[in-house]
Amino acid sequence: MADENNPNSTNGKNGGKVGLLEKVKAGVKEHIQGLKTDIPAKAKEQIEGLKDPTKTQVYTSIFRHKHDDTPRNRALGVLSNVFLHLHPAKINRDAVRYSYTWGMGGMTFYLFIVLTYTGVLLMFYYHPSKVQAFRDVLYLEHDVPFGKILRNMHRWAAHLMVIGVWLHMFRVFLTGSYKKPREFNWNIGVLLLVFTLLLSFTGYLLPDDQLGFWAVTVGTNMARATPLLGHEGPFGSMLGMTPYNDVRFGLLGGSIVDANALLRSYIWHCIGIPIVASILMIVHFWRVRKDGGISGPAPVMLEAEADKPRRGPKAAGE
Amino acid sequence: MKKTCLAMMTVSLLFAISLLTACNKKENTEQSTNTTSEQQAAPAGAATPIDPATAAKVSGTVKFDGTAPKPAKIDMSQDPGCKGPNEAEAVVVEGGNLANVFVYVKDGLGSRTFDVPNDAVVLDQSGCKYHPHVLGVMAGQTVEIKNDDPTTHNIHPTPKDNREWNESQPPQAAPLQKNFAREEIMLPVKCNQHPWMKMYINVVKNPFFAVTDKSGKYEIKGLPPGDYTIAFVHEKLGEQDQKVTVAAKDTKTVDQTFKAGGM
Amino acid sequence: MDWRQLWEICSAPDNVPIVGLIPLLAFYIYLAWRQAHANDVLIAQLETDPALAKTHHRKTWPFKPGWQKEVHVWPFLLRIEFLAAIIVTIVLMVWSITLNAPLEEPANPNLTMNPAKAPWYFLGLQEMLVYFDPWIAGVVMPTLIIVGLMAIPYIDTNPLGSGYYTWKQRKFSISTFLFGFIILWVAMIIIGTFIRGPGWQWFWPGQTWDHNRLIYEVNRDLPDIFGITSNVAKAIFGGIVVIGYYLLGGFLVYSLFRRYMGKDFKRMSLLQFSIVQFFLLTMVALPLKMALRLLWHIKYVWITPWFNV
Amino acid sequence: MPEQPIPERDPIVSKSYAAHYLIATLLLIATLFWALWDEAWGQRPWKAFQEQWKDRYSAFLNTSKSKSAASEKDVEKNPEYTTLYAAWKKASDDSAAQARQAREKLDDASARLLAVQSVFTDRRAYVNALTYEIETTSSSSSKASRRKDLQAYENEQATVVYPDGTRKKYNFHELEETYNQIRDQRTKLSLELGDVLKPVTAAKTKLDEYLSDHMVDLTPAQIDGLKKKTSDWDPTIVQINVAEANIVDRCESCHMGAREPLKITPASMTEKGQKKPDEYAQALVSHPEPELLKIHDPEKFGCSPCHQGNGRATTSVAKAHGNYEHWLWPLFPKENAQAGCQNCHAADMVLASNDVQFQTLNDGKDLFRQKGCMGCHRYEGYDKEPEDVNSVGQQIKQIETQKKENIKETAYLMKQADTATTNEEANQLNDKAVALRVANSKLDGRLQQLDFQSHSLMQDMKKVGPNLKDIRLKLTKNWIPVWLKKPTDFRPTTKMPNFRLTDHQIQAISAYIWQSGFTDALPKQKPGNAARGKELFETRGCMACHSMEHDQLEGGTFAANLTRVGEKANYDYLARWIHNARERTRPYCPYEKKDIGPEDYAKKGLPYKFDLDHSQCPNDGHELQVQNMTVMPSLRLSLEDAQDIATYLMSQKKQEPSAYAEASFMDDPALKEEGKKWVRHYGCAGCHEISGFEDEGRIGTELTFEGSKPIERLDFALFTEAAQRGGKDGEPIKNSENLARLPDGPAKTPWYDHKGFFEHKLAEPNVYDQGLVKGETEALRMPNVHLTKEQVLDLTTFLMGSEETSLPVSYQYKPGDARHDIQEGWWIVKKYNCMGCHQFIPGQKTILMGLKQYADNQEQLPPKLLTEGARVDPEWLRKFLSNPALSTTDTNRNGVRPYLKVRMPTFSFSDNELRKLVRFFQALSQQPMPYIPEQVPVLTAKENDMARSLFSSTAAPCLKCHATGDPSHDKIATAPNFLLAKERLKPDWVERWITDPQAISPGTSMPSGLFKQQNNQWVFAGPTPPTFQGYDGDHRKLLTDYIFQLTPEEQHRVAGSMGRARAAMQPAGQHKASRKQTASSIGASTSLGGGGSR
Repeated sequence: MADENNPNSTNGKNGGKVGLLEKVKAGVKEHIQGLKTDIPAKAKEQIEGLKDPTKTQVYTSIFRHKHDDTPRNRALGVLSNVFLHLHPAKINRDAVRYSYTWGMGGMTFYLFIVLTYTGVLLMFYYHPSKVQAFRDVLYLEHDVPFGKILRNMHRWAAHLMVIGVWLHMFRVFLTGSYKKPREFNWNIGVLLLVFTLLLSFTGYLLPDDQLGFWAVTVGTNMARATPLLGHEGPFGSMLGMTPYNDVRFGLLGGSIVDANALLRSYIWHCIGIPIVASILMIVHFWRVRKDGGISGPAPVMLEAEADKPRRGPKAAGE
Repeated sequence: MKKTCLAMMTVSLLFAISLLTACNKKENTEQSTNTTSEQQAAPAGAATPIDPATAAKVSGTVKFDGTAPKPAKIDMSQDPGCKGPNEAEAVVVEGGNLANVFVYVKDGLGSRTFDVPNDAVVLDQSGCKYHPHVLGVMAGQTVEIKNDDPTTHNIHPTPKDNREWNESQPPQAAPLQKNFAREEIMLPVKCNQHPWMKMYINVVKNPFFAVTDKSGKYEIKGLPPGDYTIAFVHEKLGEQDQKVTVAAKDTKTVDQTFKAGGM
Repeated sequence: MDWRQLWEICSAPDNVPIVGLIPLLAFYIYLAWRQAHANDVLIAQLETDPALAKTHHRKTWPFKPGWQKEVHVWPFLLRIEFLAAIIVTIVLMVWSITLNAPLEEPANPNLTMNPAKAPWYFLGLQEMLVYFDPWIAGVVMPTLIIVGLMAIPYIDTNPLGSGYYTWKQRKFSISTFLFGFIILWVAMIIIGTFIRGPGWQWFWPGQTWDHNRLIYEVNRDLPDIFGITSNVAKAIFGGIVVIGYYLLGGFLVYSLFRRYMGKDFKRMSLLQFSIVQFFLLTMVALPLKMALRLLWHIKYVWITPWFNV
Repeated sequence: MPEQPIPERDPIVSKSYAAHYLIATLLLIATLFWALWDEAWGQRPWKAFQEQWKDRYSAFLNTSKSKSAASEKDVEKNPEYTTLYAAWKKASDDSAAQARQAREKLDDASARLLAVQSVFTDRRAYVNALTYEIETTSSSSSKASRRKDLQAYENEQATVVYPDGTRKKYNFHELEETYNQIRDQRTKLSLELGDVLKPVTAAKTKLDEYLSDHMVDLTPAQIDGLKKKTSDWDPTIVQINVAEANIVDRCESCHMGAREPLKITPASMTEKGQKKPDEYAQALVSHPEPELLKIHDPEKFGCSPCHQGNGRATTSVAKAHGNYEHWLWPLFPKENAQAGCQNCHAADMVLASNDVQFQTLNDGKDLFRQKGCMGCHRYEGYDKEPEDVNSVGQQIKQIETQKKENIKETAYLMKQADTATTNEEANQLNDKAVALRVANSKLDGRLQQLDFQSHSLMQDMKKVGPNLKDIRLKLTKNWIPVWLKKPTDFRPTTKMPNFRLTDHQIQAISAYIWQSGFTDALPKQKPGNAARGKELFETRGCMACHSMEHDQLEGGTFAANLTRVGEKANYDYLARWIHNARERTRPYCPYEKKDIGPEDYAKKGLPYKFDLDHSQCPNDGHELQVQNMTVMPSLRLSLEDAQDIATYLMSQKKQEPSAYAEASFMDDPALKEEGKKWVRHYGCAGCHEISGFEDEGRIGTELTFEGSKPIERLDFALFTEAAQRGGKDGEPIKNSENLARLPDGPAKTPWYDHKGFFEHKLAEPNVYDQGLVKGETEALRMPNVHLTKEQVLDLTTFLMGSEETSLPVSYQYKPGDARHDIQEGWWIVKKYNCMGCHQFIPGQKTILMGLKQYADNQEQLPPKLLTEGARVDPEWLRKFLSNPALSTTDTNRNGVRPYLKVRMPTFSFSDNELRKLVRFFQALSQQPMPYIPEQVPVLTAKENDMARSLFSSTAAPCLKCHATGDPSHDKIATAPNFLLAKERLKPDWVERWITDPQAISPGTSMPSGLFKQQNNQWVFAGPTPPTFQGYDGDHRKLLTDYIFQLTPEEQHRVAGSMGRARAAMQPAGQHKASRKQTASSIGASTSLGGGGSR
């Protein structure tokens, strides 16, 4: 190794080329001189570059457009962002008014994200088994750092989400936003409502306490009475339904709310429904864009224009 | 377990220390209880200064009202080693004067504490009887128990608030050194081998006590001025209290009468 | 007035959302009503003044020519969305710090809770159990609700009122929805939460929830009132009453529609109209059945060997 | 709508949200901080406790250190300490020089080693690496070359620079050798140093041990250690985590003092200037029973298994103590803390740790039995004999079926064997048949055992109340309805509870009981002497169970107060009862469910005789109930004695029996049937034997796990709300008498918990009926047991602890060894109230101790049984317990202590109970079972002489107090006869006893101090007789051996020689009249005890 590093020294001994040594010495000197000027210049350049971070390569690789406050950039800011491109680049000027939208859809979505996040954290500590479940919740409450607030946030966000969904639906109805061409998206919304409730309901059982147990018992007892498919429902017993093969058994994985029900609840709550709901949400948002953005606030229509084409009044208005 | 062990050790340690101190004063033992109390008054001053100049004296006579019961005869024949007067000493009355009444200041000294005298009080067994029959002693003070009889005795106090013990003392054995830590009036002491042998030790926390002699007389010296409750306690006739106010250098006479019905 | 009881109910952690829901709902109804009213005034103005209608920008908010008709999402919408997200976060965190999620005793199948209540958002359905058999309250009704909600866009033929708040132009649909949402859903939940105590008995707010309360209630069936005893007769009678209700009701709806909502009626196909009729009558049937039960203690209308209504 | 003026600039575009964002962001940050604070402090109140702990405990340690220093000084003054100190000082001075030298050498060696080592390790590493290459290289040529390299390297000289500067060169092998040499040298040197220092450390250890042994508290050094620990403490969760039992207890995060070695009281933790101990001072104390923690190591048991509460929770005091709605196991309140013991110790009748009783719980257990709670309520372990009888019966049936099957099988096998094809097969089958026959014989043995068992069990079955079949023979008829009205009016301390009966119910019940009673004729009893009866009643020990109230209540509450017994009893019956309470009027056959009369015996031509030895039913041969089901024993009194006592008792009355109103309705047959209904309804048969109700079940709820019943299952009825809210209207009990039974007085705070329920229920059993409209058969039946405040507390504690434990089996107290015998024994001890007379646990007060007549006369008290198992031979004990007279003829006396007037009764223990009791006593004294008697060496004639001289010396006058069998002497004797010793006592115990009897039976008449230790021998403390000259054996042992070889003749001789010639020559008249002995000993006692008694 040493030999390779410094061929000059060994050669020098053998060949006795003094001149070469001189050369090397001079070369080293020159480079040292160079250092004195190059490094400060480079440093200056670097600092200059940092003054405008938006011009750095790292920055531009992330943000694919300039950030000058131009309409184009504003539009690009939305369009080139995977999260924001759900939105169009521009929207109806009054659509930013809170009094119209109530913001419930967005908040619900935000809560869904919060729930996903806190839910994942909760999953770290939770085992869906009869022995462990309740203890795990106690453990969360007493041992896990920030465990209590984590569980609280999950619980309350879920409740808030239910309320948010209701209010969102209420608003959509009041502004007639389900009307043509948004009929299908309304249906998606209805399904999302159902899944929100199911999400909440399946989560209710997971602490395995009296509250959840009896709530789920009461809830699933109704399934006993499903016509045709429940053993207590109309025509159920005629079709051979018993507590051990009816729809309730299928829901709970047993004839009572027990370990299997806990596991099923858990899987529906953490995997099944969230996936379905996410897909539906994607469709929902996509359809909002495709159906022409949010419905309003639209210009009012007059009775007389009721049967005329939709775009008419707007043209007249200008 | 460990705790009791430790406690026992301290007790025995204390006991050993008291033994050592008591041994020094063996000559001084022949004293009547009256004089003991007199002597104790002085060292008491050390704990709570009592000015000897203002110290007062309370004395008096205890009488017995009614016909005194005839003292029961004791059959000592079972033990040839027992000789001497064989009359029970339950109620000793001579000319209407009641002996063996323990008189002490029961209340009025407040939170004063008093030094425990180093002198031992002697309890002698001779003629299969205890001498004296009623003994006063301060809590923690050494009681020296001697056996002058040619027979074995055992000394068995049966206290309420102190620790019980029962030790045998063969003739010519070395005196026993004992003390009592807590206040207790009329603490019975007996000998299991001679069922008639019985005496009472009175353990109090102050040096102001006395036992009436055959003529029913007692004397308490060195009392600082103040209001006191003086208690007269008799083994059979019970306790009677009397309130007394003592001024500086006072000499008060406090008499007391026990009625025959008290039995 | 038992304030403590009231407080106990309202402060039960899982009831807090409902307590919050009430003012929230009131606020948003007010918000909607204010805008609807403004729009209605504007509409009335424009209808009387066709000239203005031609030039007006048709919104109640101020507008000046030259102002952008569309604004950039960034930043004008997003700033609001972010703000909303922050506020939601704050609310959620404060709530989570101050109020603990409920955790009761470990599940014990041998120890029944009294009252055993479903999660609050299903209390409306649980309340329905009082009036209907479980198969209706627990299975048919939720299905009908979902189907009904999904049918709305297809049976509402009114082209007006899309994208703005209005009352005048959509009186029927809005009042129907309000009836369904506020009366049949939210009010039931409130009853289920605040009114129903131990044994699912009716306790007025402020009444103590006495676990020992016994109430004498004889529930009769409608045929009994008419002295019908035979099972077959009961089934037939009940069937007649129920079918009769739908037939008569249907006719009534028809005449009302014709009389007051001629235009809408004209726009509807037969299928659309029958669906509207059916849902409308079913919705009205709920309070009717409740009234029968609560006021006249009538349990079933229609009794058959297989099911009871 | 008025048009709003249109603003100049577009509000949507121009509006600034900066302020909104600012506020929102600030709020968000604030919320985040709040969340952080909440996590760090808000949810961790224990941090404050730990801060307070550091402050207060440090202050406390400072004060205790000065105290400790003072007591250390005291110890240091002790001459023993000074000697030890001097020894230590001397040793350390002596060895100082040597030690210094050794240390220097050691240091030098270490330095040299280090020098060699640094070179050696480097070279060794190279050698090892080379060796590895040689080992792994495959070609032999390169192996050889490497070997050469190695060789060369090993021969290279390496320089070692020693600390003193010298340099030395070594090749590798020399280096290795040098290294090993120096290392061995260093080891040797350090051992040498150890040897030098050994005496010093030994002396130091002795010194320290002496100090810590003689200090009552901790030494200052130990306290310094604690101080350091306290001041270095960083706030952190302190937790006990036992995965095995799922225990996670963080109680000590706040209760920092719980396990401190010093006693910490709330007062000592109170800050200066504070008047009352605050929350912190209350919490920081040490555990009040450190002894308990020694048996229940907190590292294994945690806290919550005993105290309950939510051990995990640390967020608030209420949460941690489990005092919130949804926690099923809230902390036991202080006054009920002993409930926690019941969790694992439900099977123990007496709980004592280190001879300190757990009075609240023990009393609760006693009460549950004594008050007859188990008559109505099943409780695992209580009154289990009837259940056992059932199960034994079933087992018998099973075995009988088994036997039949075996016989069939045998026959079948033999038949098969006869027709078997090969001999081998036939032999096999025959073997099987034989085995089955042997099995049957074993089963017969088992059956025999089960029969014994059921005989025992029948004998063991007891009822709390008297046998009402005898009611016509026993009671004044007219008194009965008056009694039923309200038993406490007649006898305030009775066990009979107050039922809330209507007059009509009373009439019906008394009619049924009266009409269903026996009408057999009783033998007439002669009238007795009441004065003598009183004397006997007060001295024979009746009052250990029974009480009498003249000026004040005296005696035990275990059995009835007899103050007014004269008003209700029939003299003939009473005398017979006192003579032998177990004597039945008619035996009962549980098989036929019928009382057997003379007619049944006559039918079979049998004499009408039934007792424990004649207990077979004449009709069907089944076991009969031949005894009254009472725990009252036989005192082995003569009939005259019994008559005297009965006469005295009959004189105990406040009014004449004739003063009771005529109750002719009791003969009304119409009422009988209705009465039967009410007797059944109120469960009278739970406590009484009543005709027609022999197999009646219990009417109450089972209470074994009452404490873990969910609160919702406890019916507070109309008071649910009141109980949950507390406050001034929260107390439902209005009756002042019942109100006084509540341990904490009228409820002020909410009482919706188990404690509140039990207390109210016990104070006023029908409290939860209050306000309810109920029919007479629907109302709560539980009668008022008229408990005191303390008793309610005891029973509440007992019930609160009656929980289904969630602990693993290994945690529960289910001993399989001698401790199990102790458990079983206590049940019997309690069943028969042995503790009324005998002391079992130091400090335990017996009833008799509390009686006036024994205050001055303690040697007349029954013996203390503190070490009974170590004292007596178990075989002898069994004999004694079954017959305390130790004689079949002379029974009207005590077998061991005839000098005691109080009588050890004959309890007619069953074999079962005898076995348990004997085992109990042995186990209680840690004696092995079975007992193999120690062999006592036979004394030589010389030893015998010496022992005799000691035995009879005036210094040790043994026979002065010990009975000799000479009646004139025995009347003044106060100790048992030595002749009993051989069979009765264990020699090793006797040795301990004569050394220090006070340590074995505190307060005994036998004095201590007879022997002293000398040269590792125990020698007599008094003057030794001259025969002892030159004897260097153990006097104590000698005397013991002598006692165990004592013959009656020897004893007689010795007694005679002790100047008791006069006594020995007493007229023989007294001798033979042993029956008169009672009288004479009573006479003696009056003259003797003259000083003391009465």
